[in-house]
Amino acid sequence: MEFAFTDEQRMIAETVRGFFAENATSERTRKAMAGDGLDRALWNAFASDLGLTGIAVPEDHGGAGLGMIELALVAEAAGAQVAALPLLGHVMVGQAIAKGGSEEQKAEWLPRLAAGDMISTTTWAARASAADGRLSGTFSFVPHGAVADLLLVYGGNDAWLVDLKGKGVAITPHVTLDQTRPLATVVLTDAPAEALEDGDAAIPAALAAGWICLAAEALGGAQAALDRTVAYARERVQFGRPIGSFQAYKHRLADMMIEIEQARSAVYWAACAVDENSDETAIALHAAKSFAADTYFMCAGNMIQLQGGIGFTWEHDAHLFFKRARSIQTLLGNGTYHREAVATMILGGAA
Amino acid sequence: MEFAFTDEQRMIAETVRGFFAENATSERTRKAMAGDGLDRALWNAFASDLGLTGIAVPEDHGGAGLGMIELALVAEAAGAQVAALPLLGHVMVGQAIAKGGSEEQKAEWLPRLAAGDMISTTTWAARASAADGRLSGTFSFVPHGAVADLLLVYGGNDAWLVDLKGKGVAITPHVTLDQTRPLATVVLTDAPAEALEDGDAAIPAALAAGWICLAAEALGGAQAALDRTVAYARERVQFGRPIGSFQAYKHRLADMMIEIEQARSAVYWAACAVDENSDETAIALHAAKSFAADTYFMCAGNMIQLQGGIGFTWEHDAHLFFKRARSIQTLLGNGTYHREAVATMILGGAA
Amino acid sequence: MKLGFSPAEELFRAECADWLQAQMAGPFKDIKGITTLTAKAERRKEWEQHLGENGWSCIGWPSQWGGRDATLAQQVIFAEEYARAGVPGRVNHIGIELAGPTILTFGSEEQKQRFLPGIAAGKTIFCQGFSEPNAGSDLASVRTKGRLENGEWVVNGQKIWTSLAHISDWIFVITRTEEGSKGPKGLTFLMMPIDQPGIDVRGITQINGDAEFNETFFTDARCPADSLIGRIGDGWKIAMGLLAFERGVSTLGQQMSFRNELDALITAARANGTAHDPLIRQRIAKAEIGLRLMRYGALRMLSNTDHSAIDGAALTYKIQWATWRRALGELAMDVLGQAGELAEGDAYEWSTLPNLFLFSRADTIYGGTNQIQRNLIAERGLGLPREPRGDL
Amino acid sequence: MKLGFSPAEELFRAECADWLQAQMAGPFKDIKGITTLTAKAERRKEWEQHLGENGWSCIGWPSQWGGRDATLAQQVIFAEEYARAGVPGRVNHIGIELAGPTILTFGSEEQKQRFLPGIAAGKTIFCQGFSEPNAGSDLASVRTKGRLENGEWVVNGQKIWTSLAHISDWIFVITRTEEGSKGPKGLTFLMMPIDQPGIDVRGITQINGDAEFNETFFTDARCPADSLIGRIGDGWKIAMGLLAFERGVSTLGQQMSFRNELDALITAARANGTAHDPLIRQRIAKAEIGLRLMRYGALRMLSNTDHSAIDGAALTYKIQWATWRRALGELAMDVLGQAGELAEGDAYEWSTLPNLFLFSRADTIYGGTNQIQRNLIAERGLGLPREPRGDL
Repeated sequence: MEFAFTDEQRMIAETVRGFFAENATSERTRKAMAGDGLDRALWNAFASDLGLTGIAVPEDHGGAGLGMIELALVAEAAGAQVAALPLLGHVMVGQAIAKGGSEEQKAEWLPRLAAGDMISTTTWAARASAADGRLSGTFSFVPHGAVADLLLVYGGNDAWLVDLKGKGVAITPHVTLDQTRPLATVVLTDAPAEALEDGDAAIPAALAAGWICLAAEALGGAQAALDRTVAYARERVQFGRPIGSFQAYKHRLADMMIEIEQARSAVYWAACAVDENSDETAIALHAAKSFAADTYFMCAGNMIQLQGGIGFTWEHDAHLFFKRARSIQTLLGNGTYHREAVATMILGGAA
Repeated sequence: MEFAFTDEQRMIAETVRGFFAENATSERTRKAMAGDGLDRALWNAFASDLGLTGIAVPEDHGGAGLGMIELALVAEAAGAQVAALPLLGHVMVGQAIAKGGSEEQKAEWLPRLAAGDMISTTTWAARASAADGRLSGTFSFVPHGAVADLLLVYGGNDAWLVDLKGKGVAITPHVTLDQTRPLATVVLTDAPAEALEDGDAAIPAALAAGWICLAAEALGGAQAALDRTVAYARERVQFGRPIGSFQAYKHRLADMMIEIEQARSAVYWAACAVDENSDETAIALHAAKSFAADTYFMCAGNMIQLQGGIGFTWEHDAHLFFKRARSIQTLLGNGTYHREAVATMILGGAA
Repeated sequence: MKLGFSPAEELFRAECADWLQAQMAGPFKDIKGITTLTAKAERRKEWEQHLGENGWSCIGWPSQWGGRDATLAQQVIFAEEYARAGVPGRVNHIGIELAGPTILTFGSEEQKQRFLPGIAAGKTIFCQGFSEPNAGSDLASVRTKGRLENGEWVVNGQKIWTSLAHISDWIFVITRTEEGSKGPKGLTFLMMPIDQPGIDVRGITQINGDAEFNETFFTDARCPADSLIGRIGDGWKIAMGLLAFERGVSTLGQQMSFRNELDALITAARANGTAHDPLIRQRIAKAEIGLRLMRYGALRMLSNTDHSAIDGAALTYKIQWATWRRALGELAMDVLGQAGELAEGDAYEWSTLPNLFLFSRADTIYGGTNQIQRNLIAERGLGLPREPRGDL
Repeated sequence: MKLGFSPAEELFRAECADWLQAQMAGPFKDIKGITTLTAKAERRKEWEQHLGENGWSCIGWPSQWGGRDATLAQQVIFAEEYARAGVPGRVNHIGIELAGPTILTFGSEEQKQRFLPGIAAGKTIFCQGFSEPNAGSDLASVRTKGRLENGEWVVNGQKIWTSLAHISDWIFVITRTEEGSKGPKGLTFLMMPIDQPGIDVRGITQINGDAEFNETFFTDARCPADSLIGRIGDGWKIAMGLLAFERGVSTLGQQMSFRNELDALITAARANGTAHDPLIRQRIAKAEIGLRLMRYGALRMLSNTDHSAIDGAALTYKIQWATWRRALGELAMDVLGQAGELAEGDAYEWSTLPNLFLFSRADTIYGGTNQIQRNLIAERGLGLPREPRGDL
């Protein structure tokens, strides 16, 4: 029992923080927002300079063979800069294949994912069934759907891979609230779909990675919102005093820190639980996703509020955090959904 | 349209405020708490010196013939002192008889109620039916049940009066959270029960008066909690400053005022709506009861918190407010119940 | 105490409703239901003039200045019917609600004649130049300078958050006219025409992609010597008086537009089934209750004319509506789910509810942040010690 | 980073559980499940001694002083099993968690020998004399005076909120030993025997009807000259160090008693059907999540030994649990409904959940109010300017 980072984990954290701070600048992110919501140069550097596209891919398939803790460290750093990076789909698809793919599927897909050669995304299907290796349906709200190469469709006990550059695929990009992870509608019409060997293993692995990715992004974003607001509070003078000297203002910042520290425990508890295959895995994941997302939204809202008018302008970065926070709240199940899942574990099903 | 008190209403408010401030002292209330939860001398003075036991009873039955606004003014003043007074049952039973009793029933009961000759209380019965003028059943949580003379049992479309000093009545007093309005369990075994002529008129009238009474008590209590805490904040020095000079402290008090002002609008809106038989009556009553009760609980909680350790002692009056606030929240439907009633009005029934 | 309206007042309500609905069904159909303040500005200026021509622009004003001497109840009724008919917000709301009443109260006879008929006719659109980059919450630290030179005021400096300056004709500006003065002293209140070389208005894009607010730069901007309201040095007093007008009858019109937003939310919840969710139901009920309480709070404020502007209800009103609306925006997004995250088309433009979610983040900031509001409530309403100024 | 326990640690868990459960099923059956700190004080003193005799009193202490040199993981395990077995709270928690560690860290060899074995044996019960009527949140303004006289300390003044003083043997007291000193200077930390004519302990009845807290009056109270910890004038430093111990392993035991409270609430919700209410379900889920996050927050604090006591998680811990527990109390009453408003019998005495509701109102006050906690977080954790002292 040692709930502290190893030296290696500390090193990874430092590296990725530095990488995103240097590369995922506001200027570059805004360029991506004005375009298709993807900072390709960032993705390429992330893949080739850092080799981190392979973070949670097994070593024998070209990955780094690291676990959810390391994934969380990366997502946290990316989230702190609201980087326009297709990390969510990437880690979900990677885990789905690593845990639910056949040996052939792993050998085919994992090295390409690890190398960062393709952009992946996922969508949940209430009722999707593939007949003769073909899939049809309309899938809304697919993150980075308009720039992705590979789509994982999952539902029930099944998961399929669909080549988005292939036949039977029509994609409608949307302008969405969070322009750093735009949503798209994907319509499949008898599109060739490859079922993963073990959907029952693939789906929870994908969801665990997705929830941890989002929760860690939220943690990083929340901490950055706090840090930036604290910096502003020290500099901005009103009524002849730094506004950070006003007690009510200080207490708002303290409240942010109180939530963030809990979110931090939640994210690393969940990551650790998945890595150790703990009995607490499910509750930890639901806790992490819901708690971290709510924390981020609260902190990003305060980031606008506490910076006054300037925080409400397009020019200021606060809205990037705010919109990302909101979109994280709705992605992969909102807070009510995750808390109801926890309630079901401890109370049984609702009436 | 004139949402301001008349001169007469202002005068009543001033009179009852003075009366309760002078008579419903902490010392006397605590004496009642240690006994049966009723300050009899206060009740007698309220009846005979002020003649206010007849506040909402028609003039031709010995009452003052005033309306819900005046009732609210009285309850607000009583609530501000957490007076150990059986006002709730009194006004509910009075309204039930005034609106749903036969002429004979009015003539029999109203003058006695108006004179303050008897203590009344009420209870709701999920399934009560009187056979041959007799009623049986166990009724829990009857306010001031152990000291009452007359019980109104209501449920469905029927309302009955039961003489609690009569046959077939067994009463178990309880030590309850709020000792200024203790609850009792009343067991009726073939107790003689007199049905009111028009239950459909009696029940809503009783509930309206009860909700307004509780909401107004809550408003008065909340305002008193704020006033007393403000006085403390001006006097108490910590860190070489009056604690009321700390901004976070000031903001808590401001938050109390923000809620209280809304509660005030709610209470008088509801009272006015009942008196004018407005279309908005139902929503106004649900709004007033739920909003004022929540406001009171928030203010009474702050009253303890903002006075520090001393506010947590038995000796200090804060707990009287706190416990009254909590008990008002649960009496005659909790906040969730009333908000769901509002939701049903605007959204239709739940799934 | 009486909440109902008299039969005569109900007749007046019918008259208002008929006229407003006829306009929105007929000649001004194209602006019905607009919820932002920036869309179709030219048509909305025409609407201001149409209101003026028909005597509906400023009904509470004296008839001498283009009003109808309307009673409080009539003003309440008109504001309610205005929003109920789906009429968009007044682009000249600063003129009719702030500048006009300020001139009525503090202006000279000549100024009343110069400005009031134009405002009432919808031909003189005003905006407000109060905040500066370093004087946001702390209004007393304005630096924009005014000096008298050859019978004219010459103004230099920068204002920010000048709402709708880009479509306005006039701006009223607080300037520091006493060299070296500090805080609320030495300020003067000027009315300046915007269309002049010395004034440069630049839009500020907001987080919802819209640009209602502006930065306004003054470089030797000019206005005649008699453009000041009150006397030299009275600026602070007049600015404070003006802020009290913000809590007038116009709040009821604002509330009716909140009503429209809440109704849109209720419609959405019924449409997508979230109206059956017990958690959403509680929150919608809270919103409904909150809105009703705002209405009755406003009626209390307006009815209790003997209580001054520091009456409790009045002091708490701003934070109350701002917080209510911000919560409504969050509720709207929870009702809509991910569908609420899609813009209306290919641009970053939003329908009513997501726009509410985004724009309402400013409600708790402009016109005094929630923090400043709580200071005011605690200090003026509860008599607690004032926050000390520093000396930076 | 690793959350699981080793097989050896799991064995240790079984050993703890076996022993504790055997005691609660056998010789100490009568105190099982007690949730207040005041009930059956004498039997609980016997329990302290029983723990001591069996080497389970202070397992994290060095074996030299009656401990077991237990690892962090073992201490975590013991704390968890202690509460899981329904063992009531330690009446000597001040001794084992605060006084003991303080003496271990700051005491002389002679003091260690004098006090530690008695604490470990459950024979020396300590309480804490910090707050005074005018030094609540503002601890640095204590006025209780200590002076050296004929080789003895002589103490005069009044302490308040001295939890369990009425059943304690010793009190450690912060006294002002430098005449005329102000604030944190001139304070000295003394250990005094309670059973002496100069000390008068009077219970303070709380809002739940119980009396855990006391006022303690000192009138020429005495203790030997060598009763001070550290040096004269070190009182503030030692008091602050001592407060840091409050965030130690004992937090995990405390959390397990929270676990028992939450379990009682869950049982009640299942029994009366509120477990089916979607709103209650959300709140129970939040409480469950909050409790788990406290556990992992505490493990983070305890594992990250290189971070000092001003690590974020540590700074936020007090307000986190206090606020969590207060919310749990409110939730409990909402679950119970009016049934929760009935006392257990004819006296003003409460079962676990209503008692939680009432007592938890003190959690956000004692040991630093939530307001003081937020100051600390903002100032020490975020480096924001300190609240200025006044000069009253």
